[in-house]
Amino acid sequence: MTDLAIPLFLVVCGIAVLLVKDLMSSIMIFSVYSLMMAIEWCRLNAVDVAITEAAVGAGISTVLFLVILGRTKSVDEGKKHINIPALLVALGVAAVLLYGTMDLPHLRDPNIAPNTHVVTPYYLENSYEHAGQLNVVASILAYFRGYDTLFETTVVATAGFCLILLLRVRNKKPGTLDSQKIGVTANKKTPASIGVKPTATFPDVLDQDKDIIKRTVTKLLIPFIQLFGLYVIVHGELGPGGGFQGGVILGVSIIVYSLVFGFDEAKKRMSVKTKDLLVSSGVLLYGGIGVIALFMGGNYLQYGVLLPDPQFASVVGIMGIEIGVGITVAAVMMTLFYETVRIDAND
Amino acid sequence: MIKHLPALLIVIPLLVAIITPIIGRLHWVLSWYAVTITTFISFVISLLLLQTVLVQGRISYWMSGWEPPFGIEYAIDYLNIYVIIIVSFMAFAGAVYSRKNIDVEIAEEKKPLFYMIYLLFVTGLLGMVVTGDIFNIYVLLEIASLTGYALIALGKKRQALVGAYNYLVMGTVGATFFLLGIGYLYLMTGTLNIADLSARLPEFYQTKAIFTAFTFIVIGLSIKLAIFPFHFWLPNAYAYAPSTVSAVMAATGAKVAAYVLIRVMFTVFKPEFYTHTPFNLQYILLILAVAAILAGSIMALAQTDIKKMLAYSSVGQIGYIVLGISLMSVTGMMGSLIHLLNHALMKGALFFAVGAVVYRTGLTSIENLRGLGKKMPWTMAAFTIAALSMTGVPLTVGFVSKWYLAVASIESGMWWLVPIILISSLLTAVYFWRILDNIWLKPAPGDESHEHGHDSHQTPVKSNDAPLSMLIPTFTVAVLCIVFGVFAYAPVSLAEKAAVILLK
Amino acid sequence: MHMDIRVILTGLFLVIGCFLFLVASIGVIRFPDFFTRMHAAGKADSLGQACIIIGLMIYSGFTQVSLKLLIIMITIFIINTTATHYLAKAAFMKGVKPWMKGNKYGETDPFAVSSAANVVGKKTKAKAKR
Amino acid sequence: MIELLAKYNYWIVIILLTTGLYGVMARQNLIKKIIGLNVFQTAVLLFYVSMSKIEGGTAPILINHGHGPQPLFDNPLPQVLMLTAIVVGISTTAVALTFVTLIHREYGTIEEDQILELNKHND
Repeated sequence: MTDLAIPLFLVVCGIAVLLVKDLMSSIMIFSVYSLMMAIEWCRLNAVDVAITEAAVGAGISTVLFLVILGRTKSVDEGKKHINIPALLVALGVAAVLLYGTMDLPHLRDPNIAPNTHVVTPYYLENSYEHAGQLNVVASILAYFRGYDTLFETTVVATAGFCLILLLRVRNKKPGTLDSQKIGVTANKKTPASIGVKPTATFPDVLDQDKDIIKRTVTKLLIPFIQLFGLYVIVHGELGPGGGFQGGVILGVSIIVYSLVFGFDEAKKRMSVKTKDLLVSSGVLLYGGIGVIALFMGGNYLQYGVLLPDPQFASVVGIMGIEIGVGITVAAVMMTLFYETVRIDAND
Repeated sequence: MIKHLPALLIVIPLLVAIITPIIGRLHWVLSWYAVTITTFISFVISLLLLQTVLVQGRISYWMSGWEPPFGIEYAIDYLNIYVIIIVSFMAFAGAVYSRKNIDVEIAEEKKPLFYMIYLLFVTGLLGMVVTGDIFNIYVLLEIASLTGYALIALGKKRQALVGAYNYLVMGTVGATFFLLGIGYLYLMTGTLNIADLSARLPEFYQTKAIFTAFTFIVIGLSIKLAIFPFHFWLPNAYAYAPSTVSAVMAATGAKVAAYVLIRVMFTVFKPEFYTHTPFNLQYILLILAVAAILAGSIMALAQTDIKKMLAYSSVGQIGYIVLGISLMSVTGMMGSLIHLLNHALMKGALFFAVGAVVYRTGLTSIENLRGLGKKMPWTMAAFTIAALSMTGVPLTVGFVSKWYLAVASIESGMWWLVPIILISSLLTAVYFWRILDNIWLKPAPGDESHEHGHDSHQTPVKSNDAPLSMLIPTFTVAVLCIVFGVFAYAPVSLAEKAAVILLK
Repeated sequence: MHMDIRVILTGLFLVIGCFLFLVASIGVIRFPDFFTRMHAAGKADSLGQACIIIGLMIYSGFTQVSLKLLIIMITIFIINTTATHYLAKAAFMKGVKPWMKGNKYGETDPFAVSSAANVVGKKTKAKAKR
Repeated sequence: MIELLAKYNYWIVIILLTTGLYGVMARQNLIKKIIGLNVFQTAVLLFYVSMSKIEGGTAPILINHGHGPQPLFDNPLPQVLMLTAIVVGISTTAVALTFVTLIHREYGTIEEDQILELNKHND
């Protein structure tokens, strides 16, 4: 029965997220929801996914939501009413889903198609001989379906570049309106008749007062967080971990640093230009290893041909791409934070 | 290197796209050169692949060296190569066209990043068409959509942002339905490779879960394809995007979604699946297609903004493609595949021409096109050719596909479809004639014409044609509309080979 | 599960830990204003998790797992207490006045969860308006 | 009854999917819509991961260097697919939030009905 406790809690959180009026509380409930989802996945033995969900789902998206909420100043929702057509469509989808689950196999049943069909047993047997990975999830992610992960990293890099493209504004040329520079015509004064008042710019909460406790604790903690991030990246082959989770932890450590010590201090550590370069270099490293495999005579992303001993070659290849993924994800997490918070602060 | 061509078709644009912002730091034109050369290389590679496909029939490339059901496989046959050539050609034309066009529409320091996102958009589309693994289609669908949202949001007007936001919400809901459908398929069969899936699915055709999987995948894809009830995001997205983006997206975006729909409906699910389904899917798709054709044409009539009008007419034309699919006969499939090519060429030429008008005058409402015939003769000539082929005038490419669709509907006994095709062609003729009449026959507002009456005083229109780098792609695409209309053998034979394999 | 001294000790620590969490959550609900609620929540973060982790360490004996548990305990100790401090400081700077004897539940706390406070707040505001 | 109980994870997924979908369609506030979208996506992730669990199976990490008899493992493939889906989800959320910021800068509001009204004003 304990298996049912957390899913029920998830359902309660999911419904509460949408029913609660206040935006701030719905974001808080949403971060609890993703944390509980990560715990549920831990119970279902999907540890890699749980770490990623906790780091990305609960961590980064809550930070993003709060920053954007701070920017847009909208506290309460407008009038609340039950939207009948939307309800009907949602219930229609639910009906089709219910219709579908009638002859789906039982949960936790060992002899359903995915476990008996030739694909998964092959992965379990060949994970160590060919890929040299004890963590089968890492070997599938990096080697058997490595091409998927290349495009996964590209999606992350695209999100980072999209934010730079849309949000980054060249430092304020005197006299030009902020929005003119990003090529979007703006009329700041929305007509009063709609009852919408233009909002003050984002309060400059980022210029920290000199709070000793906060600074010393952060100075104490950041090296360990970064060490842990590197450990998670490199540890991918033996236990749960990998490029994504480690990259997010590294990115978060820089975000905490810039939150506590302010932007100009953080810019000394990690300037904006190097951050953009890092976003590209991670994906280039990943793609480059694939191209090297091409030159060595194998197919694209075939690590076995990189060195004479195929197993050791694939361990080296997979380590390379995990580091590439880690670099890109860390740089993109920092970009997500820098670009959204920094619109009004000058460049 | 010939053996690795399928992989290189995607890897070269991907890696060059990642380098573009770094090159762009020196000078933005370098990133334009990089993008144009890469799209040209992709086009050349697709022609080489066409050659090997014509010889071998089916190419199978094993990613990271693992044989298909275990690793990801690139399977290219006639259908794939047909769509790849369309996508890479239109991407190349768009890249050439964008050089001057984005001067007007995008701020200076944003251009290198624009080219990177544009090239990633093309990579996403090409990747979706080439791959033989159903989850890989989802990942590349996400890349193509994410870059699409960002490109649309670069439009000058503030409605572009709202359009991009709505497109993002609907697109993500669609992609997640697609993911849910894949989950059901995987749960029942245990494999993700398309060839393996289509081999293992027949024994499950009666089960309810597979029918739900099919429903969710088709709903997800029809949101991406903007079939009639799910088309709400398309008009705002195409109307307010920069002209290059709306041209390339109209020409290639919907086509790739149509390709995935065809691939799912005829390769993953064999045609005899449709006899087992509880209610007849063919009629549902047919009704949706007819609704799309009529609604698209009628709504296009009601528009004043020319880009919105072209967007609504796209909804109508997508209805034709779905009509061809729903007839489930070889000729019907041929009609839909040829219409895929035709719509790409026609809509591309139309949006390029409108982009040239925006470049010169900056206005997109239909009244402002008055008298442009004299001022921008070449662009308007291309516009007229494309407009004529949209209405399906013989000797143009529009006529070929409408002909095959009409023949297919008579063959499958649904003769009532032919009048519908004629009516919608008539409607297309009406709303294009309104514009052509404005362009050629009406005098320009600023002229000292003897026309009395309350002429609204527009800003005097500059009296020269679009720059050369915009004119050449516009004109080549328009001329191709006629070339493939007259010498229709090449596309028709390829479409026939693809249709025969799909429906045998 | 034979009842040797290790299992008893673990059980004891776990019970204490859970009791502290229970007390903390009751405190968060019952206390009238921001600072007292923060004070109650602080209890769970520091002592509650310490007891639970010590219990688990006893249970897992002298192995690598208990070393990792020790590191977790120290990290939570440092991070959560600093977070509580910083939250209280931010609230104070934002002008949240502590609850005095006379005023009503959640009256001095502009950030009180909207649903609970509004219900009570309306009554008090109505009274204050008169 | 056992039949019903054995599939409880599907009911959880269905409820969350419906809530998320309703949230996306019904809510006027743009940020609330994105939260609904995330709930919708995480529900599909839960569907995949609950597919990979096997009764009595442990996490798919090979023991004593891959030699010798291995215990019963859960199915690793859905977990790999979900790593991709989570990362895609966060990227879409980040881009969506960028649009919300820009819409707020242009329109001054992020309530959808007010935005439509403002659009009608100068269309």
